Amino acid sequence: MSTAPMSTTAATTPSVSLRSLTKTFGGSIVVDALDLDIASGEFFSLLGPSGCGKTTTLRMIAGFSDPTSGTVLVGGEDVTSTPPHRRDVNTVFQSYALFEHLDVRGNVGFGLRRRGLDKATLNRRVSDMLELVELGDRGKERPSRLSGGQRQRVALARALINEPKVLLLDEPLAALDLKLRRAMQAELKAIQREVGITFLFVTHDQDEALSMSDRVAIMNEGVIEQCGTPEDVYEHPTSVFAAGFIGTSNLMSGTWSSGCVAISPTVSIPAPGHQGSAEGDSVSVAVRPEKIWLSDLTPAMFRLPGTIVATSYHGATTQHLVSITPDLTLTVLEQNLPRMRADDRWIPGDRVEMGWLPEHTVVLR
Amino acid sequence: MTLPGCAYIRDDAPVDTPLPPSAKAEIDGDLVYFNWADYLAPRVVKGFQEEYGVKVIESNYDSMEGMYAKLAAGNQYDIVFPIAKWVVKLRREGKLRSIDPAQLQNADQVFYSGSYFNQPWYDAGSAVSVPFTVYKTGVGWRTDKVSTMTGSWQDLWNDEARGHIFTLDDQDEALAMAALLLGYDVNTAKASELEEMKKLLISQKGLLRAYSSDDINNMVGGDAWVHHMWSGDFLYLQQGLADDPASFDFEAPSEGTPINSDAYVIPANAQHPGTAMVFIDYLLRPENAIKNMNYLYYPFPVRDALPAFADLAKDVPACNVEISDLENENVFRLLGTDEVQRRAAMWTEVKAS
Amino acid sequence: MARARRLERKPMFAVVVTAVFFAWLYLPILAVALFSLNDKKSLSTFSGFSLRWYDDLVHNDALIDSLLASLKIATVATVGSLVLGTMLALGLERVRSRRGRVIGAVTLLPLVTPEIVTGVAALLLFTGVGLKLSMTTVILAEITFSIAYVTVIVRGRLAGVSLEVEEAARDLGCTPFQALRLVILPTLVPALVGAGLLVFALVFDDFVLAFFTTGVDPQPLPVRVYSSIRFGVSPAINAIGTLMLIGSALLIVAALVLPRLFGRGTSSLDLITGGQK
Amino acid sequence: MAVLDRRGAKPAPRSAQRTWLWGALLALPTAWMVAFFVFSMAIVVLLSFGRTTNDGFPAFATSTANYRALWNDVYLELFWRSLLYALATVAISVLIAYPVAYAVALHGGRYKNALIAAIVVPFFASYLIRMYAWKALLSDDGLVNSGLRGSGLSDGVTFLNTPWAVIGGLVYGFVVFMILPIYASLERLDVSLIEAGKDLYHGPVRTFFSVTLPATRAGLYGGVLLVFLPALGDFVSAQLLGGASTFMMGNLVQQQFTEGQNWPLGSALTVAMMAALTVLMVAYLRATSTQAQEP
Repeated sequence: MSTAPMSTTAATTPSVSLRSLTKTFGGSIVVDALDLDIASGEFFSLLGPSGCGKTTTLRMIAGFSDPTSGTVLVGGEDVTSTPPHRRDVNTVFQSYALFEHLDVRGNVGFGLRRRGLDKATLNRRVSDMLELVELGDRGKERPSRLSGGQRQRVALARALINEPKVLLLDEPLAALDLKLRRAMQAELKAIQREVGITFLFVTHDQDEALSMSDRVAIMNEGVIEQCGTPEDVYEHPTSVFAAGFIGTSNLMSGTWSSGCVAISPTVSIPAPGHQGSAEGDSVSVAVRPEKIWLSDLTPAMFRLPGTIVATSYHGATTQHLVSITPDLTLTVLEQNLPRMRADDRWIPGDRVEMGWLPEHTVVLR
Repeated sequence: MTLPGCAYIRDDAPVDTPLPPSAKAEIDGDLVYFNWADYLAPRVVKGFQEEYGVKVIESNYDSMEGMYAKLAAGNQYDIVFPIAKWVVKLRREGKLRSIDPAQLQNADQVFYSGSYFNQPWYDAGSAVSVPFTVYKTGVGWRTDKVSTMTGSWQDLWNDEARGHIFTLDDQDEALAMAALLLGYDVNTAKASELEEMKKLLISQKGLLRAYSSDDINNMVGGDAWVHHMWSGDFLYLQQGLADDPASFDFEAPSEGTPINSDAYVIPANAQHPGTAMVFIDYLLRPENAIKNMNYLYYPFPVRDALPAFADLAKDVPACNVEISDLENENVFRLLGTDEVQRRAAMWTEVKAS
Repeated sequence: MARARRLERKPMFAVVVTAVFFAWLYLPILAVALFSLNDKKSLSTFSGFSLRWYDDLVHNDALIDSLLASLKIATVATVGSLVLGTMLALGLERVRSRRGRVIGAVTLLPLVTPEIVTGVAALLLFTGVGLKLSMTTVILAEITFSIAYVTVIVRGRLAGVSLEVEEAARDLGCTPFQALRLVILPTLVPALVGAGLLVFALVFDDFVLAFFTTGVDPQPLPVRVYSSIRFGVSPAINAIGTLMLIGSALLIVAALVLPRLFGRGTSSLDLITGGQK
Repeated sequence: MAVLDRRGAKPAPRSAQRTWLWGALLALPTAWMVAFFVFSMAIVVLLSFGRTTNDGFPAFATSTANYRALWNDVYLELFWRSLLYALATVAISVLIAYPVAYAVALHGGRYKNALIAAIVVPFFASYLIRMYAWKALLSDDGLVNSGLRGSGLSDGVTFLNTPWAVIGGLVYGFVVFMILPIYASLERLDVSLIEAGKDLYHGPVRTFFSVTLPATRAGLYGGVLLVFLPALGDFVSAQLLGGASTFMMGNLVQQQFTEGQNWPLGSALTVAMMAALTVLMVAYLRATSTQAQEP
């Protein structure tokens, strides 16, 4: 399923390249012939549901897991058989994996001490790093006395201080509460920009992936379904899985027929941009709920009549369920704009005409 | 014969090793000492260490079989204190070194002309042993709890003391008691006699409180009113511990009593036989024998110390052991493996039932 | 924390049983301590206060030798079983093969084998291969017996240390051996202290194994005590018992307090009891 | 920079990369256990078919005489007696350990650790001396009886040399192994469960049997094992506190290795004891594992 190696725009050597990377556990394929290049300095996310193989991929890059076949290159060098301690790669673990017998400074300086750095340099770099993660005053604390967010920063600092070619982050924010997670996302992105190190970020949280990454790869059942900029993967999903996993989509299946997708005998949705399907092919179409308008329709829009069956108010938006035929109900997300008054709102039973621009119809195979 | 590597692969070839010659009585190292616990006065041992500038390294056994097993396993001790019949066994197996009395300055204290110990039953010509103590086994009782004592071993079945009778937790002693009561040899291993003795001993269990060798404390604690008992322990109880000595008495039953003796021996593989010789000589000094008697309350057959013991036992003559008492039939003799195991199996059944 | 766990009403039944239990637990110990101060050689009537049995003890070389022998046996056996037991725990925790499970089961067998069986087996083994019974054989037997305790306690702690900690060490430049030395072992220190104290106390007081495997060297203290109590105990033994009690009390207090001094959350007592994760 | 230098090194073989160290760690202790435990058990089994030579030494043979000697009413009765004593010890230990562990774990407050330490300390002071102290205390003229007589409660009770004295000694010796695992599982117990139980079941007794006991089952099972095994093999309690008819299996085994001078018979006894234990253990494990699956 995966496509040919995705070229990167950067002319430099990629930080990480995976070539036909495969991992099987007792007969089942966890990672299936993965090809991937991550450019130097990129913030790259591997996004997918649990069990999709993203963490296994990460572990193979770090060296904790041996690939069944294929190669891992870091900085252009084949490290497939290199043990973890000789790889120029560092990891921020999901559980943080801090060393409880050392204080914060001991944890952060651990990697540098392994490299035999002199004491003065080591102390200076540890202090700098603690400043960067805003833990300058906690150096003498034991990890067990820190809050979750602080522990997370220590884990980050401990990995970053080694200035690896690539930093691997295994769901590092999963253990934090929502508010702290949002704050850390911004901070992580800022730190990455400041240090310029390649980040390979593994997450199952689409918001996290979209808001932080330069590029996102959506992984499912051991293969990369789609890889691109956040905007790209959101706006132009190429598979049913990608469309469904990121955001919400109105997914409909039908038959390709003269530039349109026939959903039912009465409903046929035009998809002018689509190529590559033959007459009579089974295809799916996806339309994002927020792309569908219920008022102020423009002439360029494809239109469809329907009936509101339910509405729910979400503060910034209101979600409507609109029935087109007894078998077909679409979700529509409407911005609650300032000019809207309460009596302007749709109520169930209202007949509506909805519409969207044809380029927002995404045909999936 | 022992194959290297496993001691359990062997044949039944009889052992008949010549005895190694006697060592000179000269200090040749620290003394590795193997005895019952608390079976010499500590100050006597301490005096030896100070006088000769050597250390006494002490190990203890709690049974003769345990002692023998350790020796048989090849452990090296310089001096051991076996009961007479074990001297026979150890000598026969070549596990002992000769002891030349001429090396001992105090030899005439035990080997004087006409002494029984010049030719004891267990060691022809006293070639490998020097006598240590002698003792008899009888019955001790509480005069304030029990009024009718018959002077027979039957007193261990005294209904007046039901639930307060103790028999020594010692195979030879318990079997000897039953044998004497039935008129058998104390060393009998005849199946029919053992069967009768077993029935007799089991018949005692209804009256019996326990089998125990802690005779002194059983009496002191009030648990025992009638106790199958060693003479020395009784003396110690009465003279050394009791608030009211008159409430304790001891009898040597009329059917006869086992009279036994312990001896000093030096194992053939002793590393410091010279020190052991010096130690034996030191223990034979009458003043040391008296100190030991006053600690152990057992008579030491040391000529110039005997009057002191007679004095110690003057209130309970039954506790006194005359040297001539040793010339009787009731000594524990060495038996063959079959006989030992038959007796042991019977005793185990008595205790287990 | 403790406050939050307390239930409102104390169950009188449990409290009364506990009080009686403590009285029962300490009665013989108080008796030992009391009669060690008796001026007479009696264990039933206390006639007057005296330190003569302590004086006896100090001058009783055989008892002192036994005490020292037991201390030595316990020390060597503790070190030996800590090394072997920790190796075993680490190996078993990480080698998750069928072979690993078999080894794991076999090494736990001593825990479910009555000591008399282990003792008999050790005696037969040592005698069979012609090894002279000595302090060395006691130590060998005690180590064999103690490995399982160390393994259980250390594995308990290891289970709480995520595999990621080891990976983090590897990630930060440690060879497998360095990861073990610099990260895993230091993390295990509280468990090692707890296991060490437990094994020391068990071996120091172990009678059965020592009984079957001791030889020419000074007897381990429990064996000497046994030899003497079969035929009536000397109050010097009570003095030793009292000193042992004080010694073990200090050890336990150390086990409770030391980890706190090092600033660690869990004390080794928790590890012995398996509580408070 | 050191990292760069190491780059030139030959990479380790792939699959063995991470496991060799752990395998190596396993090797030495495994060899130790095989040499000193497995091998020694094998010798016990071999010698149980052995004999005693004329000069009194144990020797290998292929005789079943030792086992045939065991099949005898006296030994069978003794086996049941030992089992009974061990089970009684377990039962009494449970009755003591539960309330104590409960009181300490749930009502110990800040004294909890101190109380546990106070329970553990005596068990590290010589087992033999404590047993002997009981002998002195419980004798007919001992302190306990003097106290009873002095208070007029009774004119003396025969404690010593009874089955109860043996069982009491065993309980005293091993109850700590019951308290600690139960304490540990009570410690982990969520107190709100008990409170919820009190609402649900009205009354502490039903709550205990419906909530607390099932939740601490693992600790209880562990404790049962840890008390039962040493109690079954003990020979000190019966020897010091027992009477004329309280001989246990441990005494029997010890007897063969000392006075009995019959190591092969002692070995056969040991094997029989292990075999019986194995059967009991398997039955026990079956029972506890099926019970544990119930809700």
